[in-house]
Amino acid sequence: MENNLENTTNNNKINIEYSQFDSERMRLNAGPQHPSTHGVLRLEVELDGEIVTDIIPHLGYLHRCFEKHCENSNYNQIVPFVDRLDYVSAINNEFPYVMAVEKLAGIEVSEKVQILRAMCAEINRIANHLLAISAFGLDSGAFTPLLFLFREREFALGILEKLSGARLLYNYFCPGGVRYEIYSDFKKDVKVFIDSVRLAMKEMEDLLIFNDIFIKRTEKIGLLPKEVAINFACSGPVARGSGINFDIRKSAPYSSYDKFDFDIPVVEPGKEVVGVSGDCWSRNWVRVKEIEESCKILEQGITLLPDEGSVTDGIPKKLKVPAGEVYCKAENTKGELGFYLVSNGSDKPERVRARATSFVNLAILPSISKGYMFADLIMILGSIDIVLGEVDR
Amino acid sequence: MINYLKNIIKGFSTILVGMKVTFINLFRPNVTVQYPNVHPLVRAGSDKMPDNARNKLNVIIPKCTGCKSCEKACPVNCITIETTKVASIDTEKPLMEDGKKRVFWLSQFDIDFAKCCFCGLCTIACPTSAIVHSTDFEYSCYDRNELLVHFSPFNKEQVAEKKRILAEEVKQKAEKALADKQAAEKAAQEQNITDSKIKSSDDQTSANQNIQNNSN
Amino acid sequence: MENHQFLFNFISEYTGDILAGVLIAIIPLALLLVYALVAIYGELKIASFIQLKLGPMRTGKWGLLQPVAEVFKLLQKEDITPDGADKPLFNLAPFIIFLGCYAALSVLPLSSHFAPSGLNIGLFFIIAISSLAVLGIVMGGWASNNKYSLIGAMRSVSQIISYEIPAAMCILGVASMAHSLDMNVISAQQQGGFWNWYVLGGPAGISKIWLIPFTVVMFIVYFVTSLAETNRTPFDVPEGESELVAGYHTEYSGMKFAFFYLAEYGNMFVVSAIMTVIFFGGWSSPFGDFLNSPIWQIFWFIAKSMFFVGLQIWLRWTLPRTRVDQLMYLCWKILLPLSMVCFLAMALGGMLY
Amino acid sequence: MGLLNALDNPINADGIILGKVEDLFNWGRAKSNWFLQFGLACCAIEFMAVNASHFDLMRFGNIPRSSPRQADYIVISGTVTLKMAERIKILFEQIPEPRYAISMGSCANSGGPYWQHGYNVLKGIDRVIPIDVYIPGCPPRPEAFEQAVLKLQEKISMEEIFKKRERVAQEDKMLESMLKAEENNFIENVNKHI
Repeated sequence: MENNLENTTNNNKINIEYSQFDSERMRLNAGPQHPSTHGVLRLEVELDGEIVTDIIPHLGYLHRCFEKHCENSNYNQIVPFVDRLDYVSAINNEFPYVMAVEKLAGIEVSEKVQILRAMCAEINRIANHLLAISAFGLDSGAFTPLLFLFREREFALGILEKLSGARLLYNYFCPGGVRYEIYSDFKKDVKVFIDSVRLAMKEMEDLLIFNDIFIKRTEKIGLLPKEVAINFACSGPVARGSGINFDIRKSAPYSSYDKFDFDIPVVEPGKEVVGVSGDCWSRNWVRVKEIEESCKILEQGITLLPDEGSVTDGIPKKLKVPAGEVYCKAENTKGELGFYLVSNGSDKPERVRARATSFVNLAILPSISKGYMFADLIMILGSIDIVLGEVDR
Repeated sequence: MINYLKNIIKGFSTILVGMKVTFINLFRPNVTVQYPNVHPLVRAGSDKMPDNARNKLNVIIPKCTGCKSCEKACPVNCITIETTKVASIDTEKPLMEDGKKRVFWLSQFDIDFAKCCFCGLCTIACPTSAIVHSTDFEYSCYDRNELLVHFSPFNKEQVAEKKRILAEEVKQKAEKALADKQAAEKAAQEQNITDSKIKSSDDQTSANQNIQNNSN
Repeated sequence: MENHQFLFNFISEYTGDILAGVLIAIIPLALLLVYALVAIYGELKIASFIQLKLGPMRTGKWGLLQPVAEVFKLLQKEDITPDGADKPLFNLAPFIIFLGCYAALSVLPLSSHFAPSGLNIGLFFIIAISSLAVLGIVMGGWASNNKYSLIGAMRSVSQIISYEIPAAMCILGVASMAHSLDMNVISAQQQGGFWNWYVLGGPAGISKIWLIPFTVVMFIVYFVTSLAETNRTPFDVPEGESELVAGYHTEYSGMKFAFFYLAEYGNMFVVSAIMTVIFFGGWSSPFGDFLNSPIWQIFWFIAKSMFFVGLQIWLRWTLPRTRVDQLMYLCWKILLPLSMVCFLAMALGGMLY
Repeated sequence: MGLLNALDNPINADGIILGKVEDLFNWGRAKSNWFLQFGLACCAIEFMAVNASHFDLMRFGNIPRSSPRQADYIVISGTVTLKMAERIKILFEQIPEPRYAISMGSCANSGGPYWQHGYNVLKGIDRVIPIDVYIPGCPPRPEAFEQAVLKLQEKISMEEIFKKRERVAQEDKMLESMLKAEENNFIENVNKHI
């Protein structure tokens, strides 16, 4: 594995034979309060001047006892806690959980609900990627893109708020359907939203993504080779940035994703726009392209979503879940999110286990950031796009 | 050398492109909505707060039956309900909103907004939609205890009064039951005496009497 | 040129030399303080308008009193000296930075009839005195006993010292064309319209046209350098808040931080003023003799300088930050060769005209 | 608050000259609140949204600072675990006086959804640091946060710096004299017994 990292060409990494020097190295604690550790991650960094020689991530500053709460709540009451795992993309969290409960209880869900769910998930995915890209820009010191993209994000939150009533943590999906009916202007709002997002992303490419300073800051930084990504079980934009064509929406279509026609943006070696496959810029580029693909899905969703029919009819009055166990996975905004559910037949689950994407993706950080500069470490962390609520659970 | 110059020009031009974008935005109308001057409920277009927004919970007491299903549905147990039965000797004859007779007084209906996670599960669980999300969000406070909101229409004395009435009724009932019992026993004894005196089979009537006594 | 002593002579007739000197010294200080309030307000507002928001709105009309409120706030803040800090150095650092900025103001000719101090080696003095900022930064960073501060200070030292070379080359180029280091003289040479400015080749007839590309490139080089010298984006690596929490002034609070804040904005003005003097005609009106009286000259000088301050603010809210090694690459491999080439051309121009 | 109103409405310029120094200082502190860039969990995302263009916290004079030494108030935006509570205490103590704290959202107010079974969650940040304003909501709306900022400004502008100083000085004097009297009594008693 180490060899793979060393042998990659076009690497900006600085290799120093430390046996030759007797230099003193500095230990720096970045976090838990640091402007750009995306929450309360603590990185214990060993620095040689500006160069990172060692890095130890410390977790647990946001451990909120998710599994303990699941054991003490019934199936409907767990949904708010699931929301708070990856709080930036709450709808995408609810998706696999609700599917798992439905699979276990044997509930059939109508087509309208499936399409609506996929659309909500895509709106939420756009909102998440807008935040990820803008926060990545903020890590590199550009403050204005953050506010430009938050403007579009407000539209996405507005649509979801009109649907569910909440701005960030929705509690919208439930086994059998969704909680509230669709409001009348939903399709029109989505159309306006798609147009405005496309315009904003065009502007963003001029302002940030193809800016030379930004490219210089991100290309050939934090190289994650394909094999290493597979070995670490990375998924989502992190894996796709390294050229792994893996997306659960395509490889094992769930809900109504087989009805939509969309591409999976992958930065394969030899087909890069800028930089090399697996660097920070590629990971960010995958997110930029995914916003466009989500827009495509939303466009098709507007035509596919039937007007008649209710989305709340399918909800069972009393949820009866037979004993058994199930694993259900879905493509979260950050990669594969799975829920392993064990039921003993009562109204509360015996055990709920989440396969958290951010936690798995964060594991690559020490192995891809050694040898780069401290400023690069911040960029690498930003490009992985972690949410600490999901890492610590 | 050509590459070197190309890089310089490319870097310079992308910076100019970025500056162009920000310059255009300098003259665009701003999107800020000034909150204390413009309330989110009266805004135009997509910035308007929808009516179904999940803010502060509101309990419509005339609708509430005191079934406690919201308390059970709450994932964080922030709702505390205590009910007192409406005494039949109570002079106040409460009615529900739909005109039915009320069974329970809501002697305590507390929601702790310092714990509430605004998930909306209680509003779904409520059979009479007595607990609803309002559009009120401006209730931040200097003291955390202000966030514990009492929805019950009664204060402590009134609750004590209602409890006293109920206890009185229970007491009266118990006394009555006791009196009835004693009366029944007396009657039974008399019956026995008469039975023994008149050895005729009047089981049917005595049984009926017993049942009546019990039902009282 | 004895004109610049006009105000001094005027005052000293009534009050005597010492008091006149004190009064004259107060003028740049007052200018600096007023300018800082305006610049802070301007920065907040320009940034907000670029980002499609409003900026301060509720402190006075349109938030005009926001910087004033900040001053009163900072006056009241607790003055913390960290436990492990080197106290004398820690307390001295903000004043040294401020001193550098204030001293540089003393030689700027605001008008043909007023320069606080009429040094005939003004440019040389400014190059020398602006190095004082480095001393303040490294003192503050080291004395704070904070690792982020230390890294920020080390970055800042390497950055400012490197960037002084291209900056000096630019100033030298203009000095060789002007045959003088006196800023008042340089400004006076560029009188008579914007075509006489040194950014367009200087006051030498039509034959100077071959020089224009070199002077324009020289100006761009100096502008980039000035950004780096004042630690502004894209070169704000010493205080890059996403990496080093607040850089060398992480541990400073209250009024000491206010001095850093003031010095940052002051330095912005100083480099803009130098740019104005050596490339954009100083106090001279851009339209020949139109509005070129000594009072209007003050207006022109401040207007030109504020334009460049605005340009710096505009750039700050547009660009991401460079990395520290890219910064060095830019300085040594791009700016220095460019400035050398341009300097040769300008020196040739200085010999010819 | 004569001066405050006068400054906010420059047309009605009564009382600028007569305004008290205390009012001026309170006005300065109330109108210029720099906050610490610090996020914990879900509420931090909404906190970012408050800073963004739609809601624009800068209208109130609130500017982000990343170093606690330069901040005026801290926003506890999210779940505080026991592991993090110590760090928050240190952070709060690093903010120079006068300092303020806003508790944003249910988690910070009282542990929120995690108050019951969250063995690792602090049940209310006010067990660690003093809180000035509590914002309910999970997460609160951006407008709710702005309202809290207005409430904080109101609180600051009502503070009595000099009166408090006088009061504290008087109390100190009284305490001193009481102690002295007690000491004298004690000595007298001792003398008597001897």
